[in-house]
Amino acid sequence: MVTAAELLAVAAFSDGKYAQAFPSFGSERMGAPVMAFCRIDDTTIRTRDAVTCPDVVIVQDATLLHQVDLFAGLTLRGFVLINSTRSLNALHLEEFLSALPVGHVCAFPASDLGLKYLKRPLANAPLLGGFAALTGLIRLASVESAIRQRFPGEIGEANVASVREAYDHVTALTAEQQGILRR
Amino acid sequence: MSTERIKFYQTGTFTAGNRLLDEATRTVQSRVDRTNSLNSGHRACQGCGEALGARYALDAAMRASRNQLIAVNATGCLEVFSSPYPESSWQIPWMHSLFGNAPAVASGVAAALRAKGRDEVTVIAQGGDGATVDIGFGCLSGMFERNDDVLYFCYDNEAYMNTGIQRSGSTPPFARTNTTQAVADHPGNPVGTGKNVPRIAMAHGIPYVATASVADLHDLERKVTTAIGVQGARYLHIHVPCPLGWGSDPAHTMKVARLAVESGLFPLFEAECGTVVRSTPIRRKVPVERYLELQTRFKHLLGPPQDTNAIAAIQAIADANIVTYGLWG
Amino acid sequence: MDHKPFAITLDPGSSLANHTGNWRTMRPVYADHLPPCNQACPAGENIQAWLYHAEEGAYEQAWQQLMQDNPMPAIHGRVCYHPCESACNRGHLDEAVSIHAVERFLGDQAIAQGWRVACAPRTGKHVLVIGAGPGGLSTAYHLARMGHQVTIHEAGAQAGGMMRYGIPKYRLPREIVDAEVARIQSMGVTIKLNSRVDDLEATMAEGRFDGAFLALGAHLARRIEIPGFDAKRVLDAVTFLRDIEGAARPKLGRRVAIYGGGNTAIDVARSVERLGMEPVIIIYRRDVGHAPAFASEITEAEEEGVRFQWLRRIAQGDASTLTVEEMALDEQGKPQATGRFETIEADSVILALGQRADTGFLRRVSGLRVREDGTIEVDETMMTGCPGIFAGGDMVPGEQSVTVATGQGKKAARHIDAYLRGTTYSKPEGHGPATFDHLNTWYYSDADASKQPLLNLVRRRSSFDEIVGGLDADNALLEARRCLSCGNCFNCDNCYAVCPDNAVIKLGSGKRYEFNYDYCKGCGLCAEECPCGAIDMVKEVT
Amino acid sequence: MNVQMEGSQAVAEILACCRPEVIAAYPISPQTHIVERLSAKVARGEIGRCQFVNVESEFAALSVLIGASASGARTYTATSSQGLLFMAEAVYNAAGLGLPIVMTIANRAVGAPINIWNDHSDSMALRDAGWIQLFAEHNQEAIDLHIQAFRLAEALSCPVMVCMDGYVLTHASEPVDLPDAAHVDAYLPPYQPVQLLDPNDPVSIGAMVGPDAFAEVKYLAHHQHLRALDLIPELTQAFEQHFHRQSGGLCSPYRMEGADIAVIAMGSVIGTIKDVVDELRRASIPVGCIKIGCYRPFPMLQLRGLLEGVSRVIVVEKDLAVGVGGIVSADVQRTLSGRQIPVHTVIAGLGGRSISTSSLKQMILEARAERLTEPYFLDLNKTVIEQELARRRDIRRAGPVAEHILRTMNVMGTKVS
Repeated sequence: MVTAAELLAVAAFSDGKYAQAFPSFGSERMGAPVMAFCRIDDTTIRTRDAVTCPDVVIVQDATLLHQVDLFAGLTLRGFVLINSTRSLNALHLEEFLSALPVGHVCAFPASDLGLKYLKRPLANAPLLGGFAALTGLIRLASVESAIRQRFPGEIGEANVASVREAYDHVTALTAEQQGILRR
Repeated sequence: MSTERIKFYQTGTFTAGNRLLDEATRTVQSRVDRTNSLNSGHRACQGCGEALGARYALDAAMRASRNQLIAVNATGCLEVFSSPYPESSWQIPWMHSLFGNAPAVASGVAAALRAKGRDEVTVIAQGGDGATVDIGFGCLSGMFERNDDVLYFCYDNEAYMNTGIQRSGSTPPFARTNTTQAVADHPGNPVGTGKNVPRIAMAHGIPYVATASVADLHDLERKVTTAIGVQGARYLHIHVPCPLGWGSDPAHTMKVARLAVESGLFPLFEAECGTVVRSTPIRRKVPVERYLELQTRFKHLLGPPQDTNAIAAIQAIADANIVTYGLWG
Repeated sequence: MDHKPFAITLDPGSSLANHTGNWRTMRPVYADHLPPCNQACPAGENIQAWLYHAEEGAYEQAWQQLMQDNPMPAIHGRVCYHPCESACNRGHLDEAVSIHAVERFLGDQAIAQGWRVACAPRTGKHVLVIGAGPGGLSTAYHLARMGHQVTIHEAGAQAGGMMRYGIPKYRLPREIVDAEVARIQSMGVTIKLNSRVDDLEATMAEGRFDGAFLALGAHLARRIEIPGFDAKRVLDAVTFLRDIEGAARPKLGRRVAIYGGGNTAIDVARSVERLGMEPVIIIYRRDVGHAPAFASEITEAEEEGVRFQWLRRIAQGDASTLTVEEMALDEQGKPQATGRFETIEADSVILALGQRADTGFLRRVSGLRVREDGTIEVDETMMTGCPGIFAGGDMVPGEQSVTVATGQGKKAARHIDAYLRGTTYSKPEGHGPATFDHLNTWYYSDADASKQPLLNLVRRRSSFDEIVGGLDADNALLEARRCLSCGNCFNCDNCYAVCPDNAVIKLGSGKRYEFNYDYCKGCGLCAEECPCGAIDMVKEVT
Repeated sequence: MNVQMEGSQAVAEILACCRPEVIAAYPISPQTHIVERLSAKVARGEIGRCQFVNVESEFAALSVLIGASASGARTYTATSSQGLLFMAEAVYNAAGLGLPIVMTIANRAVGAPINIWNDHSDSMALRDAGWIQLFAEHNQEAIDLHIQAFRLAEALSCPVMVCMDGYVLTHASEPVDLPDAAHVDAYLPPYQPVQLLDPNDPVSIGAMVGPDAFAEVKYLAHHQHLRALDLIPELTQAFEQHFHRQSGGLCSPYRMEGADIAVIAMGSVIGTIKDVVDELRRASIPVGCIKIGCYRPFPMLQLRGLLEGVSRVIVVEKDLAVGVGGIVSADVQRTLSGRQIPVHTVIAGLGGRSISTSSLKQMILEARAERLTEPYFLDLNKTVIEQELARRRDIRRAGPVAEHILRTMNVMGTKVS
C-alpha cells in the first residue's frame, strides 16, 4: 500500500506535478491493515497534516469495508476504487456510494490481475492502472515509467502488463456504467 | 646447550633481566629503552598493581608493534590517576571517553584506521574489572562478536576501587568490600556469584584469549607479544592486586599476585578460537591460606575463629582450577 | 596540533612535573650485605665477589679477587674444610654451592695459566717471617703485595709446613704445594730452608729486620706411656707423617692401631692403609658423634677399610696385644671408665693425640709471653708482648687449621704493614649479614650441586694418588652460577622492573642501579622483590 | 538532479556525497531506512573505504564514532527517541571532547507509553548536551542541512544533530533536488582535525578536569556555540551561492511584513502553518510565521529582530516540559524579556498526533481573542481527560492510564484520526 502511494507520487512527479506520499505509520507487520496517503498538486505541497478529506479512496482489502469508516470525509465529487472480485452490488455499496457521480466508483479484481502477471496476488500495480483510468489524474505512461523505475527488468514489465490490463478493464467498466446511465 | 644451562643460572629466567641471560630472553621491562608508556608522576597509590600491569602490558605492546599503537582507556583508577589536568602520564597516543564504552571507542579507532589504510597501527582498549565485566560488558561483547581488530587489556583488581572498594562482577567469593561487608551469617561477597569473562570471551570464538599476572612478567610479556601478532579481537585478563582494596601491604603487591597464581586461584592460560591451548604450570604450590592471610578483605575468614568451611570452599576453587587447566607442570 | 583543546587534551608525559617523592615515609637504599659464606671463611675470602666473576666465566678476574685474601687457592680448594658451605644459604633451598670445588678449579687454572698477582711499589721495609707453613707464607705474600721485602726462615728441608708434613699426598698432591709456594717466591719472597732460628733478637739484628712474624706451627707431638707395650713400637703421628713424606718406611709390623679421634688420626690411618697394612684400627675414647674428625673424613676412611673402636681407652699392652677398657659417656659427654676390658692384637701403635709448638727458645725474648701449652699470647692485632714481633698459626691459641693460619697471616700482614707505616689498621664497617630471610627465593630456579669425581676404591687403598678430582670448566661455571649472591646486587633488573613509579634508574647492563627519589613513593616493592636482599628500606629523615 | 524520493533515501544519497569514513548503525524506527541504504552503498564501495559498523546499541554507535572521530575520520550515525536517550552519556561526551560528529535525529516521541510516531521530545531531552541542533522543514532542507552540518561541525570542532521529523519527513516521498558528489566536494572540504590520536605525535585526549578549569572548558564550549551563530549565516549564504537555493539558517520569517501575530515553530509543521498563514492573510488577519532552523545555539538576537513590531507571539512546539509547559517558548520568552507582549505556548503533535490546518487556524483566532489557556494543548480530547480524572477520583488503584484511555476511546492502533 505504502509502495502504491509512493509510485503514485512518482508517476505524478513525472507528469510534472507536485506530489507528496506518506504512510500512516503503524508498527506494521506484514499483512496488517495499513493506510497510506498521496497528495497531488500543481504547486508545491507544504502542508503535513493527515489527509482527512480525500478526493480518491483506494481500497486494497475489501474485507475492511465494514470494519472501519473508510469513506469518512470523502469529497462529493470524489472517486472510489475497490480491489474485489465481487460487484459493488455484491459488496452492498451501490446505494451507500450512490451520492458520488456516475463512473466515480469502481470495483475490480486487481489481485487476480496480479496473480495473472506476477504469479502473486499483488494488487498495487493493477490498482494504479485502475486509478489512472478511473480518475484521469495521471497518465498511464507515467504510471508505467514509475513502475519501471522501481522494478527494472522482467518484474517491471510484468507489472506494466498488469497495469495495462487493469487500465483497460477499468476504462471498460466505467464506460459500461455510463452506458447504463444513458439508457 | 645455552637453553639447557638457563636452568642453572643464578635465577633461572624468573627475574626481569639478569646479566647472564642473552638479550632475547630478558624482559622488555629490563630494557633501558623501554617506553615507560605510563610515566613517573602518576598519582597511583603506593605499590599499585594496576599501574604496574598497565606499564608491563603497554610497554610490551609498544615493542611488539614497533611503537605503532593507540590506546583507549575506560574511566577508573588507571584513568584518574594518570590524566588529571594539567598533567598526563601517558607517553603513547591515549584517549579516555566513558566508563562503559572503551571497547566501542576502540572499535571506532580501528575502523577509522582501516578507512585510512593504516593497518600497521595496533589498537588497545583497557579498563578495570568494573569497566570490563560490568558496565562495559555490552560493548566488549559487541567488539568481540564483530571480531574488531582490537586488543583488550582488563586489569582485574576484583572490585570498584576508584569509587572506594565496592563489589564488582569480578569480586571473589567471601571477599569483603564496602557493599559486601563482613557482617551477619554469610560475611563478604556471596558464594556462587560473579562471572568469568575470559571464558565468556572464549565463547565468542575470538582468535586469542589469555590470562596473565603482574607476578609473572615473562609470561605476561609473551602473551602480549603473541596477542599483537594476531588479527581480530583479542582479550588479555591481567590480575593486578590493589593494596588499598585488598588490605595488603604495598610492598606485597607482587607477592600477593604470585600466591594467587601459585595457589591455583588465578590460573594462567591461553585460548585460541575458544579452546584452551596452553597453561602456565604452578612452580611451588601453596595452600590458599598463604594467599588469603596477606589481605584484610579475607580477615573475617581467618579468625579467630577460623571459617574452615569458607577456606575449604576457596581451596576447592583453586583445586578445581588446577585440574581444569592442568596447572601441574 | 598547536590549538589543542584546552584542558581536555594534554601533552605526553607531562606528569613528570609532579614529584611524587614527597609521599615517601620509607626510602629504599642499595646495600651490600655480608654473605654467610664470607662471614664463615677463616681466610676472610669475599667468596660471593669472586663467584660473581666466575659466573660470567671471567676466571682470572675471579682468581684475582680470590687472591686479595688467600694466596693459595689450589691448596685451600683441596684441604679447607669449607665452613663457607655449611653456612651457604643455598643449603636451605637445595644444596650448598660447592665453593671449594670452584676455588680449586680457579687455583688449578692459575697454576696451569701461570697467572700472577701485582705488587705495590717497594717500601724499603724488611720483615722476618719464621716458618714457611700456611701462616708464614700467607703473611709473606700479603706483605710482599704491599711492597715490603720478606725473608722466611724455615727449619725444615722444604716449604709448606703442615701442608707438606701434616696432610697426606692423596689429599694434597705436593706439586700443588710447590706451585703455589713458587708463585709466592716469584713475588720476591726469600725462603731460607734448613735454617732454624734459635736466637730471635740476634737474627733480627743481623738481618736488619723492621718487624717479624712468628709462624712456627705445632710440631711436637703429645705422647703417653702404654704400660707393658714396647715403647719402640709406639710412634707419633707427626713423626710418622714426616717420615712417609720422605723415602723412609717406618717398621710397623702387620697390625697397626691408631690412638685418637681427630683428623690427624684419620690421615694417619688412611696413609697406613696405603702402605699395604692389615686392617687398621682407630681407637678413640669417645663415640663417633664426639670425635673431632670431620664426618666426611670418617666415612671415606671406613670406605677404604679403616675400622673404628669407639669408646675405648688403651689401658696397657704386651708383646702383641693391647688391652683396651670400654668407656661410657656421662651427661657432659666425658668418657668414664666402666671396668670392662678386652684385648686387640697390635704390632704397633701410632699416637694422634695432638701437637704443640716448640716455642721454648722464645722465653728469652723480652715482653713475649709463652703460655703453659706452649702457645704465645698475642693482642687483637696479632702482635706479641714485644713490639714489632707478631705471631700466628698453630702457635697461637685458637682453632688449628691451614685456613685459619692463612687468615691469621693476612690479618697479621695488615697490622704489620700498619705498624711499619706507623699507622693502625681498622676493618671497614659492613652492612650486616645477609641471612636466608633476606632472600626472595621464588626467583631462583632449582639446580643441584655439581659433583666432583672420586678415585675408585682399589686405587685409593693402594696408592697415594689424589682421591678427589676437579671440576671441568663447564661444571665450574654452572656451579658458580648456583650462587644466590646473598646480600649483593647481581644486576637482575627486578627493582628496575617492579617499580610502579619508574623510580629506579638502570645504569646500564652490569652497572647496577640508582633510585630516583623525585618519584619514589617508598612502597617497598623493590626491596621485597630483590631476590638477594640487597635493598634496605630505611626511615625517611624528616 | 530532481527526483521524487523518500526522505530517508534522499538523506542516504546525500550522505554518500559527504564522504563519511566511519558510519555506525543501530536499528530504531523511524531512522532505519537511512542506514539501510547507506549499508548497501558502503558494501558496493560507493563511499570509498568507508567502514560501516553494525553495533550492539546506540550507546556503542556513538562511542564508535567518538573513537573514529578522534582518529581523524569523518563520522556519521542516525537515531531516534529511546535510542538518543540510550546514548545520552556519549552525546555529552562527544560534545565535551569537541568531536565533529554528524548525527541525524529522526524525531520521535519518548516513552512510556511507547510510541513510535513523531514529536520533538527526543532531541529536546538533549538540547543542552553541547550539540548544535538544526531542524529541517522538508526533505530538501533535510539533505541540504546534512551537507552544511559536516562543514559547520568540522569548522567548529563541535558535533551537530540534524533533526527531521520521523515518518512525516523520513518516510514521506517528495520531489528533491540531489546535488552530485563533485558539487558537494566543492562546498565541503576534507576533514582537518584539531586533535588526533597519532602514534607519531602522541597526545592524551579526555583528561580529568577539576574545579580549577572545568568552568573555563564549559565557557569555551559555549563560546563555540556563539561563534556558530555567526558562522551559520555565512555557511548558508555560501551554500546559496554554490547550490543556488536557500536552505537552513538560524531562523527564517514567512510573511512577517506588517504581521501583528507571529507563529513560531520548528520542523515539518512549518509547512502546514504557512498554509494557514496564507489563508488567514486572505481573510486579512495580519499573521506571519517564523521558522527556527537552528535551535541550539538559540538565535536570540536574530529572533528578537524578526519580532520587532509584533504584538503577539504563538509558539507551536512538539514537546512538553511536564509540570512546566513549553520548552521552545521558554527560550522565546527569554528572547523577548523586557517586551510586554503575550507569548502563547501551544503543545501540538505529541506522539504523532496530526496537526490540522483547521485546528491551527482555530487556535490562532482563539489566541487573538485572548481565549487560549496556558499552555494550550492543541486538539486535546477533553472528554477522555475528564473521564480519566473522574475515574481516578473514584478508584484508588486506577492502573495504567494509556491503556485505559485507548479502551475508552477504542481507537484502532493503526488508524490516523
